[in-house]
Amino acid sequence: MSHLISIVTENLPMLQVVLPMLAAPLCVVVHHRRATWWVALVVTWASFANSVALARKVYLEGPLSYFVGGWEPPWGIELRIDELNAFVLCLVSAICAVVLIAAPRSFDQEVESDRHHLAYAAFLLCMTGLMGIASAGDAFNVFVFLEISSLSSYGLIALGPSRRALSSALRYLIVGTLGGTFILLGVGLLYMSTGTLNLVDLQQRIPASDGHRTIVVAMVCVVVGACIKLALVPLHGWLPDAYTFAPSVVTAFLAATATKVAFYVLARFLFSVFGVASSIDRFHVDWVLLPLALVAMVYGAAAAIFERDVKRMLAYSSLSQIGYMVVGLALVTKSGLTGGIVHLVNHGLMKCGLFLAIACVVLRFGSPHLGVQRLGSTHLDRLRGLGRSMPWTSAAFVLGGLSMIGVPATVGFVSKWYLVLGAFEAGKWWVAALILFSSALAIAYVWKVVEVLYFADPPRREDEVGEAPWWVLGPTWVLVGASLVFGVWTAPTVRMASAAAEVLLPALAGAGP
Amino acid sequence: MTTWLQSLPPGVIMAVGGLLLLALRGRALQFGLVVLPVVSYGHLLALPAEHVVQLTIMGLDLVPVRIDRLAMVWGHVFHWAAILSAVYALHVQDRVQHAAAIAYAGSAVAAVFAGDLVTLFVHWELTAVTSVFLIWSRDDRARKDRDPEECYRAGLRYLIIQVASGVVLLAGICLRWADGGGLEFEGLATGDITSAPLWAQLVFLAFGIKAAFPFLHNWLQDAYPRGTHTGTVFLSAFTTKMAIYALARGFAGTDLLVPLGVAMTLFPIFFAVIENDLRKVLAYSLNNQLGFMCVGIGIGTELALQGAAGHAFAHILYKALLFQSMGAVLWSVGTCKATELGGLFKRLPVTALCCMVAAASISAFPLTSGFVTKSMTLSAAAEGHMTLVWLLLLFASAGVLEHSGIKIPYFAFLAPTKKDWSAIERPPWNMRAAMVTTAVLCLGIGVFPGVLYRFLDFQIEYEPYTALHVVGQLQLLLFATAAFVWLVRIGAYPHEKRATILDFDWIYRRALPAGWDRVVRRSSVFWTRGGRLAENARQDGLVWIQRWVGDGAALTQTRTIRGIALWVLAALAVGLAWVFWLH
Amino acid sequence: MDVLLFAFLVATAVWGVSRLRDLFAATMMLSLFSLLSAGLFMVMDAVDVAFTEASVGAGISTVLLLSTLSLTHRREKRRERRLDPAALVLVFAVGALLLWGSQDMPAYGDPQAPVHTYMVPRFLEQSGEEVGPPNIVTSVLASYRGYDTFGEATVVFTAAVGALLLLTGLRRRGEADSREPGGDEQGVRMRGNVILRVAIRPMIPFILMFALYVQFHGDYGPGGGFQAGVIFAAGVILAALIWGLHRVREVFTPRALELLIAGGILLYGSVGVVAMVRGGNFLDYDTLAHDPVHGQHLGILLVELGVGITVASVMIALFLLFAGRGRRSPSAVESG
Amino acid sequence: MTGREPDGDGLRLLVEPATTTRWVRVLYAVCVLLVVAGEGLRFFSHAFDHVHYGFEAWPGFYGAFGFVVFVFIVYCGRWLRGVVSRPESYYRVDEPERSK
Repeated sequence: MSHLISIVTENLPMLQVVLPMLAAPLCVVVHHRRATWWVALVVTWASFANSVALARKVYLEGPLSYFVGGWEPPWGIELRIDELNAFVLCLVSAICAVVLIAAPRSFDQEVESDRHHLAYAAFLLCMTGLMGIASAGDAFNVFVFLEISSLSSYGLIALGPSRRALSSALRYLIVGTLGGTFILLGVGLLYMSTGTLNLVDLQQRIPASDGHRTIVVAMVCVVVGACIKLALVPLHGWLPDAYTFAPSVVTAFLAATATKVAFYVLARFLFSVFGVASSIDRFHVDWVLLPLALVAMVYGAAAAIFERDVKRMLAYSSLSQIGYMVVGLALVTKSGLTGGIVHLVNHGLMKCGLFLAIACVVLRFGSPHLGVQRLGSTHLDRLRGLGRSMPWTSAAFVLGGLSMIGVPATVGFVSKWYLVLGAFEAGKWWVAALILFSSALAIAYVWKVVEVLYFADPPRREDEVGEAPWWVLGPTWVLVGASLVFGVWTAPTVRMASAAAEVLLPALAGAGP
Repeated sequence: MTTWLQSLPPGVIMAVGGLLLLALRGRALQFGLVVLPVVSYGHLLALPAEHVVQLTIMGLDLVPVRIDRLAMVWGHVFHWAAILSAVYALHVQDRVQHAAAIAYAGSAVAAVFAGDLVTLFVHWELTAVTSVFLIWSRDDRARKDRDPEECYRAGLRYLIIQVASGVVLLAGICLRWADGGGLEFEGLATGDITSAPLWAQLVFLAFGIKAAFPFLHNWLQDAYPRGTHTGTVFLSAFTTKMAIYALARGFAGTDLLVPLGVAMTLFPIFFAVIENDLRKVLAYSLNNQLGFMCVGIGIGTELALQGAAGHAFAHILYKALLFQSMGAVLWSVGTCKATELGGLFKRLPVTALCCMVAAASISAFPLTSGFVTKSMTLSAAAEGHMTLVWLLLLFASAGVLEHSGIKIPYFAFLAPTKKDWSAIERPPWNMRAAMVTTAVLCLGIGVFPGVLYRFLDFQIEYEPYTALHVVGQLQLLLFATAAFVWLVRIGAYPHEKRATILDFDWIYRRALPAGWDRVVRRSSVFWTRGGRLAENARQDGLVWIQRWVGDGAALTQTRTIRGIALWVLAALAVGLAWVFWLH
Repeated sequence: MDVLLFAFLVATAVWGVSRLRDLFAATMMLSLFSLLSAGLFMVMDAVDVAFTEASVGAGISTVLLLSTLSLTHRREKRRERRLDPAALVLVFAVGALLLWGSQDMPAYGDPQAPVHTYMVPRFLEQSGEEVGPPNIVTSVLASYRGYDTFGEATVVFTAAVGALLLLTGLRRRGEADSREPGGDEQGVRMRGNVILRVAIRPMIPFILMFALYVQFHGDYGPGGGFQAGVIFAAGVILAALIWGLHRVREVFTPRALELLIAGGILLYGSVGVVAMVRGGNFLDYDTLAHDPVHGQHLGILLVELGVGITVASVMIALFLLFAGRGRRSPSAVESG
Repeated sequence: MTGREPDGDGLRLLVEPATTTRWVRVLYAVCVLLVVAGEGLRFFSHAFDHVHYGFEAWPGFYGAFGFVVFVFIVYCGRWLRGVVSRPESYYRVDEPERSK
């Protein structure tokens, strides 16, 4: 037994990826609808426990390095876990674990039963990909796992009940492949000009070839590729449809994880691999990213205000929130980065909660493809008066929405607080003003839903529906609750985020709060 | 356990428990409604008299709990008001309204005990967000006065202004923090506010919005008359008095508060004379009372500050009682328009009597609470040799009598009318019980002022019942009453008239939209010449934005793959060009 | 030369995708792009990358794209059709910029290039002792970078899962929607082709044998699981064309294919896990046998076998799925 | 619940036309008495020794002040009504339609 424990503790970074990676084929082998769910559930929770243990270890002992196959880098492949990826890993595995609880109910409704085992396998593969990216210490690994997560997410999105899910998936596939290809190009160019693929090694060898055009092209390729996966405006075209037409839980899962990991890739390459001296001081990538992020922030919120489909509205709100994260990154200050990184987790929690609340609604109204109603089940008009018939769902939505606005005592406030601080630190008060302006826009779109939920009369008596089952409502409230808890008890998230920011900006470690 | 309870900020029991009310119905809801404020009050009383809890979050040193003498005045009366209002609202079966009301009361209490600005800000915004539901909620009893559309819009305006106050506060806090200042909430400025740092001015402005400073006041008269018949009782107690507390805590002795306060005592009087909606009259009178407190805080001497605190204490009770009685009228008759009322005392004698007690209190008749508290401010002004201020406050005292002391009871209960009220329903027992209790409290404070002063731990001796004071005040009030009678008899007193009275809200409800409209219309001419944007911009800016990002608009329609790919390509081109240019 | 080729590639592919409204053609363009870049990697000696790109980008992604296309409209909706100068300008701008950016790439075959001076010397000099197989590519692929290869095999698996998800759905939708073109079974048509039957039938056993050779001889010459899997699948596909789908389906039932697809990955993964259990790191073959060299040998063999199984069965499964498209096949009933 | 409240017959005295005049006279009488009481204070106590302002000690100062102020306020109100009074539907009619 102790032998087993020591194996586990020795291999924590590896198990993080291997667990879901092997569970996916296992799901295919098991084949039974519910049994596969159990496999997936056990594995994701184990993985969550694993990532928490890993994070703890990283905080106690410093960055961990794991040599796959026993070959030391740069010849072999390294998994490298520091405060930043430990944090991202925790988010991804936590979201997977929680979402999976809600998955069966939602899949039962939206996915044909003979495809469930494949859906769980794809879910686990997507998780594998995301965990693989987040734990990779090797540039080519980033690409390989990006492909795994992308391919599986295309499949998951295409599972959506509406026919348009397929075209959305196709669009995402093509655009996502473009993004992946750019990253591959960048990695290839980096390998060409440095001869290594290891991230730490790259970091050391790149300054030696500073100003090398190949490296500059590689930087542009990687940044553009990551921004596509991140859906930073104007490269966001795939996102609204993909989120709207995917099955409810898939949307919840992807919205909370996929773009976050892309953000991680962007931050990792810009700050660690290319280095602040090169990417920021020399080539001022922040000057390009900051305006885009600000546009994203305002554009996403403005579009969300006018959107009548709630799921799509949340998708646009995601664009806006992605803008916040990138703003934090582009400010290049300690507080700003802390804000961006903590928003990565905070937005993951609250957006996942919101999308799960939508999943509750879809469960009760039936998906547009199965029912006879002409309005989609997530259309605003379908939510009229739902505050009465589905009080818990509505309340969860409202709380998530408050967090989206950034009301104090919610996680949204914590993120925005640090972003605003970061803006002041960088001397860019107008950025702070825009952040507040965008929050004001968030009030408008959240309010729109609240109004419909609580102040509009239900359309017809026979449309009265009951509350969603606790299997879905529970995870929703876990996430909403987490977004409240971490809004008050900010120590864990903020401490981890600021440690992560220090990893990215070692030069500024002393500054800031 | 003890420490855990001790570190729990007072009021949080209500603020959090209020949300739990959402899950209750029927008897349990009623039970929770009353028990929560009682438990919260018990919790407050169990805490030590001087008590501070510190906490560090996100690198900010916060003081979620700071109990001292000044805060305790508000702590007591807010709980009294919460309990009485809860009893008063017991008959209403509306979870949302109750939850909002209790959470609102709780966050107001918590704000009072906030020891730092961030905590204050949090509760500051919470009160805004929760209280708005008292304006939005349905109230079948008050249909005639509360057009849902009107209430919705008024609530929205209210919310915007309240949240704006919070945003200004936050801006002030951030500026102070950016300047390297601390977050402690204590003595932020004094003396000349115009030469204070910008952050202090912003915080002052934020407090001023909620304290309904002149030109910032209109949300009060706009929103309060549109609350539900029970909701307005809650509203009248907390928001503005919380702001008064904040001013007393942060800006005691700020000179500007004196002229501001005087202005606040004066201008509402004239509006109140001609206003038809009696609850709006009360809103104006509320504004006038806040003026007295502001003057007291502005004078800043110990006597003045305690006068302001005592006045706030008494004021919350008698103002609540006034709104309670008007709420009872609203419940029974369905309207509070003076033109529709009169002679109600026959049918609602208890309500009428309570209303008169409240009217006497607010007018500061001897043996009522107003008499023993308001005069402290006047004395402080006199001791500070502010003759003009003193005279104007005396003027305002007579004005208070006009609109709250006479107009309210007269037009609601006494004025001659041909209407037959025998068919209307009398208010339920809980409303009457709440009113009677509040009335007893008003009288009790008036009769035993020493008990109040000691209860509030006042540090100075003040004796309101001097022969001269009693006689002088009685002269003032009774001669004014005589003037009223005389004016009515000679027919000079203006008859009530259904009307909309323009106030400062005209600026943002009428002038600004019209101006905006004009600007946009003008500019559309420019755009016509300019090109394709013309048709977009004709109506207003919103439509223009909608044009771009609205449902299915140019920027939000589903992208073709070609479009996305082009964007990707463009991004690549821009990125490459950018780095090569810098290379 | 390859620099030019590379810049041309990016521009052409992106331009092609953006210009073409016909999704089928766009898909083909993308596939071509992947194939060409695989070639490029090949030229640059990154064989494993090239293989992955070829099988995933050009092969399986294309199959996925096509399967999706068959469910949706072949053409994107549009309002107007005109030559877009913006696209043209952008393409040439990017092309020019990339050309500019590629100026200081190391020359092709330059022995002083970082690629050749940094990691390669150790691979060349020590892999024989450290790992064993004379084929250094195999050493790098399966041992030094075994985790990558595992990832790539998983990519293939993922693509298969995606295709299965989509295509099982296709059948359902095909039944509901009579507008779906009736799928003529290719096998039925092909069976009439005498030449094909006569010419190819004798080759099939040899193809399968060759696949096994490539599989197990990967240590010594070019080859390995990916190639072997594809070759094996090609053999089976040919067999299906000649003898008919149903015959192949009798052997490779959907369930069996699922098991094989998953089994290959599980085999690969379990080698890694066993290494972990035996006290090494994941995929540390040294621990598998009594001495490191034997361990490496055994590990590489098993791992390559896993890759081969997965790749072959994925190919076969995809082919069967497509060939059976639109037809109410027994497997649909079975899996339901 | 509502039946227990007594009818307000006692209060009717206040407004019956026959009695109102009597009440008004009582009011005037009390006013006069208060002035007298004030003067009484001047002669029989030291109440006026400590007033803040001299004019507070003028006979009937408070009463006169109250009366004048009240009349002033009412006339101001009448004037103000002419300036700011608008039809009840003032805002309702002209505000733009709520966007849907």
